Amino acid sequence: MNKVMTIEEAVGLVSDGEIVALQNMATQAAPMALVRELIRQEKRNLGLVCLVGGMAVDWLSAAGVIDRFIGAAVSMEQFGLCNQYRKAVEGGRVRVEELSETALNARLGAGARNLPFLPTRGMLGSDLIDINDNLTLLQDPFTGETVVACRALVPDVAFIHAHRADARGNVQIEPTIKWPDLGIFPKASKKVIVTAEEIVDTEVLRRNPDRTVLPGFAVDAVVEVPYGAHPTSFFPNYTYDTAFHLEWIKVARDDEATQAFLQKYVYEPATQADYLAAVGGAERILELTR
Amino acid sequence: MNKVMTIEEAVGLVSDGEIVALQNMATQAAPMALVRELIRQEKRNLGLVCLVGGMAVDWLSAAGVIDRFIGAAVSMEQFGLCNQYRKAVEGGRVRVEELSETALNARLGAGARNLPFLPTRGMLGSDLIDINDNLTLLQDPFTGETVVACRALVPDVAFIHAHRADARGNVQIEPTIKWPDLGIFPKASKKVIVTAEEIVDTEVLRRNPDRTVLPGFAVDAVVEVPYGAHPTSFFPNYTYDTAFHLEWIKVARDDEATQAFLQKYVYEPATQADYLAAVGGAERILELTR
Amino acid sequence: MADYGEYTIDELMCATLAAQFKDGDEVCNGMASFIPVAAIMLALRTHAPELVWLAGAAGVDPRPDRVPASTLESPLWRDSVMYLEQYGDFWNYAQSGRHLHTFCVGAAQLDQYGNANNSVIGDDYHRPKVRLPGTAGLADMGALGKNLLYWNTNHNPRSLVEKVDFVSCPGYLGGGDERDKLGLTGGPKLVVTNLAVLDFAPDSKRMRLRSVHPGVTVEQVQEATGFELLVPSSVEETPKPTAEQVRLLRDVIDPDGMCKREAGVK
Amino acid sequence: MADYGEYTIDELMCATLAAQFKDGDEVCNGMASFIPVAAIMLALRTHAPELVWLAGAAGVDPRPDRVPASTLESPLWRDSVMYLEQYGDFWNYAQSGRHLHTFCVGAAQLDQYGNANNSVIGDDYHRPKVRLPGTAGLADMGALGKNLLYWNTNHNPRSLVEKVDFVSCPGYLGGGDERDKLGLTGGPKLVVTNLAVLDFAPDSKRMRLRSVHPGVTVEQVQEATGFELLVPSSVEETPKPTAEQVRLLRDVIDPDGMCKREAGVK
Repeated sequence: MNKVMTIEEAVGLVSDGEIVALQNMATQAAPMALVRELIRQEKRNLGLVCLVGGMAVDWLSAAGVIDRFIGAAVSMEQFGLCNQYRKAVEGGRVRVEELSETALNARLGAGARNLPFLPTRGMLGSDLIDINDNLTLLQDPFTGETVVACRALVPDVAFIHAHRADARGNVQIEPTIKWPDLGIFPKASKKVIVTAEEIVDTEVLRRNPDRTVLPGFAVDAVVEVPYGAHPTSFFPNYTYDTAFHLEWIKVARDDEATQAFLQKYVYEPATQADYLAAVGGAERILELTR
Repeated sequence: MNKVMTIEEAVGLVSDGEIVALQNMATQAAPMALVRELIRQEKRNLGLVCLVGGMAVDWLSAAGVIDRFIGAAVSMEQFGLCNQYRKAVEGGRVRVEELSETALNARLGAGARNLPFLPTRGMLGSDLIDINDNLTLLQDPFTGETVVACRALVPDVAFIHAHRADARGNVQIEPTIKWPDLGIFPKASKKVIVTAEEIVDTEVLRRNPDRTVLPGFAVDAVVEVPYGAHPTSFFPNYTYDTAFHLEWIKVARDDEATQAFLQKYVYEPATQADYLAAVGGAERILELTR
Repeated sequence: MADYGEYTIDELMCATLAAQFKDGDEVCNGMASFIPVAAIMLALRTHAPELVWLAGAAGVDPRPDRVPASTLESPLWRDSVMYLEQYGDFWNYAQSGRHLHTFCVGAAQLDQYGNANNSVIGDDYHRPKVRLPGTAGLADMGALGKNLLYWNTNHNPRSLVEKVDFVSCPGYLGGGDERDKLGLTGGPKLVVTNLAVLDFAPDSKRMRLRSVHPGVTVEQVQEATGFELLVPSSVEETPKPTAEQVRLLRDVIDPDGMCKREAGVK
Repeated sequence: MADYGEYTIDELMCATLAAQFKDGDEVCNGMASFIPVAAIMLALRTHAPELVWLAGAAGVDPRPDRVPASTLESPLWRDSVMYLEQYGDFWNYAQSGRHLHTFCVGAAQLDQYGNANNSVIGDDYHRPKVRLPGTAGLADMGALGKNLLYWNTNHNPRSLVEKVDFVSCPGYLGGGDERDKLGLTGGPKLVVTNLAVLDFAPDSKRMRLRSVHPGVTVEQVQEATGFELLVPSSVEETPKPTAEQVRLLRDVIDPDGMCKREAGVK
């Protein structure tokens, strides 16, 4: 089954109100082309699941796409906090379900394995349990010890960016550091949408089956998007765009400047080529791939 | 820290009565040199954990090393049942805790993560739950659904065979099919003993960090044992020894023949070289590596 | 020229199982499962080219050149597009509820309500008359909403019994809605033996004759079964494998005759 | 020739943290953790060559040529001997109870009983005055029996508070045996700031001054703290970094001055 789609078609699989599990870290490996398309299609009331969210969370907050965040942290690391996200939370427009990393893993692990809950010993003693209906204390039936039961979370769709995929949805990554979300986000989600730096023939994947991280049967859409993680890093192909992050950090303090930024980089560029031209074209790309 | 030991020293870390988690499948990837050393050192009352056990279970039963088996199945696949194990169970000398694969994974997953239990939906409706004190029905605190709580299992030691390791205990496997036990046995166990086809300099491992499956800090002993999985297969290096399996199947029907077999292949060969000579030397090895 | 109009029982069983796989289904095989493996390879070459095969629960979409000497060893997963790890990959997908809905399974004993036993023969679990291999993944598959296709190359009153000595894998338990009451979905759908194809009656969940293989009578099937079968007023004949299916099985898929050996065809 | 007898506050903090790592310990760093990363790199080059470093919880035993611009991006895990996956590898090892006993952590607010807040400033969690980054792995580390080493480059009454607005990570809760009663082991052991080193009194679990940095008085520390510190009768001076430590930090480990930037050293 051919799962290759345009990015418009792939993001068209997402409905308002759904929960999107987004691969990303502070400045790493975010499927930013899919994030921009969510904004362009004016999705509303989405929930967003991240282990650690970066610029994507800021953009989706600024554009009014998300109304809830489920995850462990939001930050752009050395570039600072995500101010549009902060403002949205402080203004009550985005509600936060803050989970420790083991608790998020437990909620998603239960979702992946069709279990109603999984336990963790994390978070005991914190204030995070009482305020969260998806967590409850439970006595171990064998020893009576207390654990935190974490209710299964099944996101409607996972967004993944990868190095290569074939048309059937088999997905490979290069032998580099493992993106933290890849181990559980796609397994827990009902649908999986993948952007890949390149779409290749299945024969290419068969040469290195150990590098395949998602089987085609568990993937619903594949879109070829070179530099699809820009401005986040995607090693070994390219690093994060420092100048672009600094530009965003600056404009994100001001709502008007923020909307102008989104206009320039998200709404106006009709294609990935247009977007790459807007962020500096070949010259910028060469800098990031050095 | 240098973790390289002789096989005598490594198996000396195991005490009578302990639980050994043994990597193996019907005819795959068993650390057979460690198994032979357990027999040579006349260990007693060991518990054995396998997902699917093969010839090793038969030998350890015949030699009186184990008195309990925890796992999902025992078979030598196309070569037939493990008759010495069968006889030991039928005679009450080996007690079986039979678990479905998800239940074994849950018990070991809980052990690995220091959780008192993990749930599964597997096994519901079977007779396996009532007869097992390590399993109990539990109501999900959110929905009231019934799951099977599986008590944490922490084996005392895991036995692993791998393609290469360094002296610090970092362990690599070649990009081949993933041995089913590698994902959880060593993580759940208190100690990890690894035999490797070769011990290499750490620099060799750094060239392909994606092939490293166990970090040195989680490994206690490393022993270099070429062909250490014979007569089971260890791809891509060598296949299973069909003639040797057929020989065992034949002798295992008879207790006297069994003891003579163990004498010849286990007790007498003092070194791995002696063992390889006993099973047919270079000629046999070349056949298996074709 | 070979006559592909003649067929052997393993070929009929392969063709019957293959017909159960729909294009796009995800299927996997366990160890010592030559007939299911050949059935998968046959379906891939005929009506289900997009069948997703998780060979030995480990290699995705492999291309072995033939049925190998083991269905859980290396030649099986040649040219795989991915290697699945059992703990983190295979059992996640198998448990998800979204994947792997159909399993071909074997059992030492299967009873009139489709309960299966691969654990022990005898009354005392801890001192059995015969220790069988063990439940492996069967106790999971029977509880996780899967459709189970049982296959049995030796249809006789010891393998098809009124009541299993031990339930390694729940079928319909005592029949009727007993399985439903436990909240279990899926369950045994079909039993393909060397004599007949059987299924389960919708209400009572008792095993029911669906078709007899060419040359086999209803009486012969009943005689070889350890309990009274439900027999509909008209019992069809199991379709023979086509000449093309026989050619593929004999010349391409299983030239070494692993399935014949498994089925006891000399 | 450079004078390595002079040192900056980041260098003192690095040396102080480095001294907490014993040879053979397993340690990891999180994001934006330049001082802990430099401390690990310093320990590896001095007293703890067998320290096991899980860089960014992802790369095992890496050899970055210097402290990079990010402590959670690629140059950090150069030459790693293994790549850890967070779900299946890192958190398994971190939860096991057998590994990773010590963590360097930062917090927006830390209170007199070592409770930490990285979640919200303000009374209403869902309409906070300030939304902080979030607990990340901190709520786990605080509950999983780890020894926590807090570091703080800006010791002031807003970061060291009497009571945190929200407990993102349990310290000793209300003090005394409150933590023990929950069955929690480990907990905050040390707080290394730009002014002093602090620990927790054995019985009350209140934060206690352990040493003041050279040139800092006890009064200055108390004034910069949002609650009353326990002050022993004699307070030692924090050892200065040695000339060799300063040389290593300045010329080898952090030539780009990432730690200085983090500590606000111009």
